[in-house]
Amino acid sequence: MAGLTSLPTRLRRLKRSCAQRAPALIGIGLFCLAWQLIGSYRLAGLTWPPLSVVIGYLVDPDHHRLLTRAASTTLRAVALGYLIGAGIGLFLALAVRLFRPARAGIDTFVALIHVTPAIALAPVFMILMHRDAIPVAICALAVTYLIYVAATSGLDGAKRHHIDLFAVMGARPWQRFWLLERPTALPAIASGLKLAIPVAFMGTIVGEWFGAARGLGLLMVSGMQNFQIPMLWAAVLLTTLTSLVLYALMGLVERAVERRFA
Amino acid sequence: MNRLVPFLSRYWAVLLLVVVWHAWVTLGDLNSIVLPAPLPVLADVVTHPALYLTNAAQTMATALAGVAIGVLLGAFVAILAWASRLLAGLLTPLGLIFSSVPIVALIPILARVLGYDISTVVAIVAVSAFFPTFVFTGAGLRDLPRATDDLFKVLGATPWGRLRHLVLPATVPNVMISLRLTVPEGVLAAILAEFLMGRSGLGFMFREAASRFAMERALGTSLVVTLAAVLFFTLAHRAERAVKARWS
Amino acid sequence: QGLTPLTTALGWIPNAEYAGLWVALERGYFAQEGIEGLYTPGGPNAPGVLVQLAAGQADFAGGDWVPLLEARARGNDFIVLGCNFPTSPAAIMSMGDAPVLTPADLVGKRILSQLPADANTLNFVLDKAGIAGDFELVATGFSPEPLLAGDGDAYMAYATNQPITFENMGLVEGKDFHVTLFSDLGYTVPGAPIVASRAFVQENRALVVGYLRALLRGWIENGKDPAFGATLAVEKYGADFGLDLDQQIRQSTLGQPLISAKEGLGPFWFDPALVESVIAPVAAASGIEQPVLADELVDLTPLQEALASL
Amino acid sequence: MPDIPQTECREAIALRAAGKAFALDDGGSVVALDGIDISIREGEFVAILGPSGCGKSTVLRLVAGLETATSGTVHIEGRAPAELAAHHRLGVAFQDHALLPWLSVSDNVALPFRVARKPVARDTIARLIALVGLSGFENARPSQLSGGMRQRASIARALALDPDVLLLDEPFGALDAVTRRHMNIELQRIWSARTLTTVLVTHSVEEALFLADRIIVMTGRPGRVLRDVAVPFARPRTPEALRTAQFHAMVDDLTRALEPQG
Amino acid sequence: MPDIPQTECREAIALRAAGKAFALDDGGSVVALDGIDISIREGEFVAILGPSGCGKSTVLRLVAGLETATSGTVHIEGRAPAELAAHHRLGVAFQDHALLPWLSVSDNVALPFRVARKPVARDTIARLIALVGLSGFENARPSQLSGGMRQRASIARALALDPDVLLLDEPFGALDAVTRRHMNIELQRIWSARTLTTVLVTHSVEEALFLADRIIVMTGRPGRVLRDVAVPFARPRTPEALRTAQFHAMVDDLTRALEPQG
Ligand SMILES: Nc1ncnc2c1ncn2[C@@H]1O[C@H](COP(=O)(O)OP(=O)(O)OP(=O)(O)O)[C@@H](O)[C@H]1O
Ligand SMILES: Nc1ncnc2c1ncn2[C@@H]1O[C@H](COP(=O)(O)OP(=O)(O)OP(=O)(O)O)[C@@H](O)[C@H]1O
Ligand SMILES: Cc1ncc(C[n+]2csc(CCO)c2C)c(N)n1
Ligand SMILES: [Mg+2]
Ligand SMILES: [Mg+2]
Repeated sequence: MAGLTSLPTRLRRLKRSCAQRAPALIGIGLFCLAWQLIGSYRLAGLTWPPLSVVIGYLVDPDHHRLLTRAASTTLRAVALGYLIGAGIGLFLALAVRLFRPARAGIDTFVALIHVTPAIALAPVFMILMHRDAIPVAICALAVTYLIYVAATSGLDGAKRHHIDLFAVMGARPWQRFWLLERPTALPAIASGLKLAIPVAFMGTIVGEWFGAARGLGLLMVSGMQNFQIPMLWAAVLLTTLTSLVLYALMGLVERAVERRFA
Repeated sequence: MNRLVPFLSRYWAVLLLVVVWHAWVTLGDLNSIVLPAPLPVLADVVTHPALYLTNAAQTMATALAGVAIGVLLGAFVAILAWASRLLAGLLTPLGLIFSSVPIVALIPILARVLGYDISTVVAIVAVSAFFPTFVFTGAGLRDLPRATDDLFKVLGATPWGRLRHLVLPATVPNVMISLRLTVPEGVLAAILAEFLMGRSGLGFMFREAASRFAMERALGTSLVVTLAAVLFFTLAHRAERAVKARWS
Repeated sequence: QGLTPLTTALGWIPNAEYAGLWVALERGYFAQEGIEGLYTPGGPNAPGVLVQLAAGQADFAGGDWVPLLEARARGNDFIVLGCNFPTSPAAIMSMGDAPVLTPADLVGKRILSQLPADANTLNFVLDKAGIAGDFELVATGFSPEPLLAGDGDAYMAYATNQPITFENMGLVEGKDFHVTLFSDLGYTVPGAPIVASRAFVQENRALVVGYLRALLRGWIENGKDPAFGATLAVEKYGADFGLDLDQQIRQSTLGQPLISAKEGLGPFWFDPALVESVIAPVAAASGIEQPVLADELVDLTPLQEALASL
Repeated sequence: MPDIPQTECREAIALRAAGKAFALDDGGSVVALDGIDISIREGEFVAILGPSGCGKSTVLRLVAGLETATSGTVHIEGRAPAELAAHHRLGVAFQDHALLPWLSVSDNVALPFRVARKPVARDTIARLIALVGLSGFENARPSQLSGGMRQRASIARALALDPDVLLLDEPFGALDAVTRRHMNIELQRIWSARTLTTVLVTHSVEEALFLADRIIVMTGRPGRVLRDVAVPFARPRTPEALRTAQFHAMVDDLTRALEPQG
Repeated sequence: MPDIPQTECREAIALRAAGKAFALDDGGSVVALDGIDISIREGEFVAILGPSGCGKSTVLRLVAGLETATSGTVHIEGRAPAELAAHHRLGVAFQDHALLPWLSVSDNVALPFRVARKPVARDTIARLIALVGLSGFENARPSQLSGGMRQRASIARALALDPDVLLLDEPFGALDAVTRRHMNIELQRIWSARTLTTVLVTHSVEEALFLADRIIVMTGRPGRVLRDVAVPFARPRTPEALRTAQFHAMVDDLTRALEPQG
């Protein structure tokens, strides 16, 4: 019986998931159309090219080597920075949860590090690390902050009656953390991890402007300074697309976590 | 004494950072155009209070206006996206694209539409605050307590009534998280925009000072920016906690 | 094998603005001097080249005058060994129907500028011409579009950069738009000074002369075919910047004549007297209190040695 | 009520062969209700008794339009239950109170007015709050109330708009006997004043007999209708009616009906 | 138990002149308890009766160490209540079930083992789940249970670690009479097998008389101890004991004690 129902069920699921994706596809389609029209009619000035021109730049085989080199460099920095940042953010959130007196100090510190303008820290970065590590560092800083805020907010979200339960069970702080606050916080952390995707890209791109050897961010700078608008937006589009795909993947994770823990 | 303990508990990490900074500059014999020591930076700030204050006030006002617009817009769009799958499909990629486009690339476009003035700076701050709010409010909307959702069904609430009396209040805690997240971000975006295209404000002041190696001044503006952002962060955090107490 | 590494901190992205450097590297001119030629690319947000010099991360920097004086005021004994563009590429672009060709044309104009310090330059031009008048500075970005759109009347540009953008749009210089070098407006400050620390120059004089000689040879070689340096920038040294060959050739071509002043000993050479006559007033306007003295700031002897040995 | 011929009364609520199965995470399903036939006349007061987990709340949720039957039909006045809700003619007190944590007691009770976009009748609200014994707690928030006080607030809310159909899911479970008796008497008073079709889920056989016109006894999982008993006591019923021999006999009879079938 | 001389028994729980006031948002405060003196011997079963909102749950929360008294003292075995919890010797079933929504029934019941870092006794858990009649629902999540089933799961959890002090806040409120009786009998069995100090908050006078050694009746706000009545029935008590004249007399007496004083 189970074997008989599973195929139609699976088909129905497939259909449903297509139906769920449809609006997003329509949305992206409309957005592309708008981009094209605004570009063609120069509604937003000369620095907004029609989409077709940007795509033309992207698909031109002459540019493939340039684009893949840049994209893979940037992607590697994003991945590294994201992992480091998420790791540190989660670690700090965990640390202040288990050692509460540190909370206020770390809160202030994390906010402070995050808001100190990167431009002001540029010389410090330059002395402390190799130029090619700066994008990773700035990406990690931005991700750390986001994940820290999301995780601490999530960890604060346990319901009072559950906190009471753990109190009467004689739970130690780390048990309360692991068995109650961690599951409670997972949806917020998942949201944070999702939101951290575009943030990680932004951090990396900005970091690349501090003198990295290659990357999509450099193409943007170069495109701006030489008024190579199609190249500028090709780099932006490539960044956005990658970020969109990863964001959608994290969105799936987020949904799964929400279903499981909410 | 009993003032000192809370102060230390909040600022120990920051003080540690300053000490490390000072030690690094003095022991490492760093050139002052690379990194000045903390004391001269502080001295520049306290000896030019008016200069810093007027610029800080402008930047903070810009940041607050931008964040307010961005958070409201983010929450509004999150609600639209929650209300309709089609809108969600339309708006999510749009928001994501906006948040993934580097501000520097957006400036000429925004400036073309809004003009090379403060409104573009405000718009840039709003763009930076928009997306985190959109994401966190959206998460809150998907997480409405089931029981209250049922309640509104049996009360025969119209979508608007449900929105007004259940959804909007229920998302307040998450909007508060977004606020904590975006308020410092907003200050940063404001100074970046001022740095790139302003004629006043802390961002401009930084650029002007850094371009002539007035590093005490440049780091002084950074310090003030940081203080402003930390102040906003702390206020937002307080508000978040107050709301949480009220909401549970 | 036994080459001494010497790093040049570039103030800008590695494009045809450094055509001569690429030629020198490519042709092995540095190696012939016993130098391993290294460079760090710059950009609008990259740490200032003088900071790198101060932090010991570079040996030469493509600096700028006012920041150089600031750095000196802060205890860095940096000196100028020559100028990459003795005729500065700094220029003012204007549209055909409202040309800015003389200092008097500046009066009452809305001038689009990327840098706050540009005000000092413009004031100097007006002062020098003895014109009492005012202009309005309008903040702008990398794009010369606001000029086209009429958001301003003139745009502070690099003669080797934004004019090409206009040309590529089909506009014709001298008709649709005008490019006036600041040196033609009386602001004859040589551009892109080559900066190094005095101690370094004293201790490594032979290497410094060798470095300048290699660089000079690169630029002279590029003068024979500006497309060569441009091609090197596009295909090799700036390969990760997606540069456009035609545009880079044009940039190289426009930049090449600027490496020499109108009257001088050769490329990179400038008249040290300009330091006191032109740079000092602008520096004073920028708030620099120290006296600006040519013989403290400038040491052209290594350059003269290099030029003599060419 | 029993002396009015049944045919004259219109049918208010009708469940015909209604069944409900819940899908479980592991792909299996639980049959909560199976072939339920219940017909409730306009103005009738029906109590539902049955063992814990037998599907009483599910019946109420079907009638409230919160679940759809997996088989059979559910109608109110011949239409879908949701229509009644849309006209704000439904009052429900949930088993778990479902008060909005951010609203005060009086704002929670006023909520139905706001949702129905009717002017908030301050005096009605004050009267209802007094009715459930919460005077003095108008401005308290749910987290500041005791369990029974929350339940009472939710009863007041269910009555706020003077509904035509009232669904009460164990509304007195957390109340002491005295408060409960007081509320029973009050409810009877309200009910005698107007035509109000009521379905009450309760665990108290006495309460069912005291309040209802008819008692439906359900069996354990899957929930089925086991007995459908008319309550013969004349109205108004006084607490003294609870002491008659007939009353005690019926209590014993129904209690026995609730024993698990061997 | 009543035949053991009182002096031989150690005092387990002691509230001395305990008072509790809650601060309200508007700056005012509610006095929930006022001068409560309760002394409970080791192994004693005490039931608390009182009108809704009189402070019964607050008494339990004081004993569980979840609130601190604003005046007077609360001790368990002469020490602070939190110490007992820290040794995992406390079992509490809350008025609202406080199950973790992301855990299955069996994982919720197993939670105290995990918190106490004891090996999870699978057979104990299965036995407790069977005891509360939830066999077959081991893998269901709380949202898939009926109200009464949730309450039963939380009773099973309170018993999981075989605690020395058991606090039950209206644990049977959502249960039908039959299930309730079954649970009462089971609880008596557990209780007779070992020394277990129990405090039960209930609304049922019958239940209190059936289970307890002593019944404390509280007055309405502010909560005070009105009566402290020893229950004279010998153990084990059978359901037949509920039909004696003495039992009925005591029910009537206590019910009258609960009526609001004029
Ligand atoms: N959302 C759900 N998913 C899966 N099973 C469910 C769900 N809701 C209810 N059930 C199951 O349906 C059955 C009936 O539940 P219901 O809540 O109607 O019982 P009830 O009679 O109200 O019980 P109680 O008196 O304990 O409140 C139970 O076995 C329960 O496990
Ligand atoms: N957190 C709180 N803040 C303010 N007031 C509170 C709080 N908790 C309880 N109270 C008040 O204390 C009083 C006693 O509450 P408690 O929960 O102990 O009553 P109870 O006897 O358990 O009632 P019930 O039988 O209805 O559960 C109530 O008046 C309630 O409003
Ligand atoms: C070495 C060097 N520095 C800056 C620029 C960038 N730039 C291009 S135009 C312009 C405005 C001049 O007023 C500036 C700063 C460059 N191309 N080369
Ligand atoms: Mg139920
Ligand atoms: Mg209670």
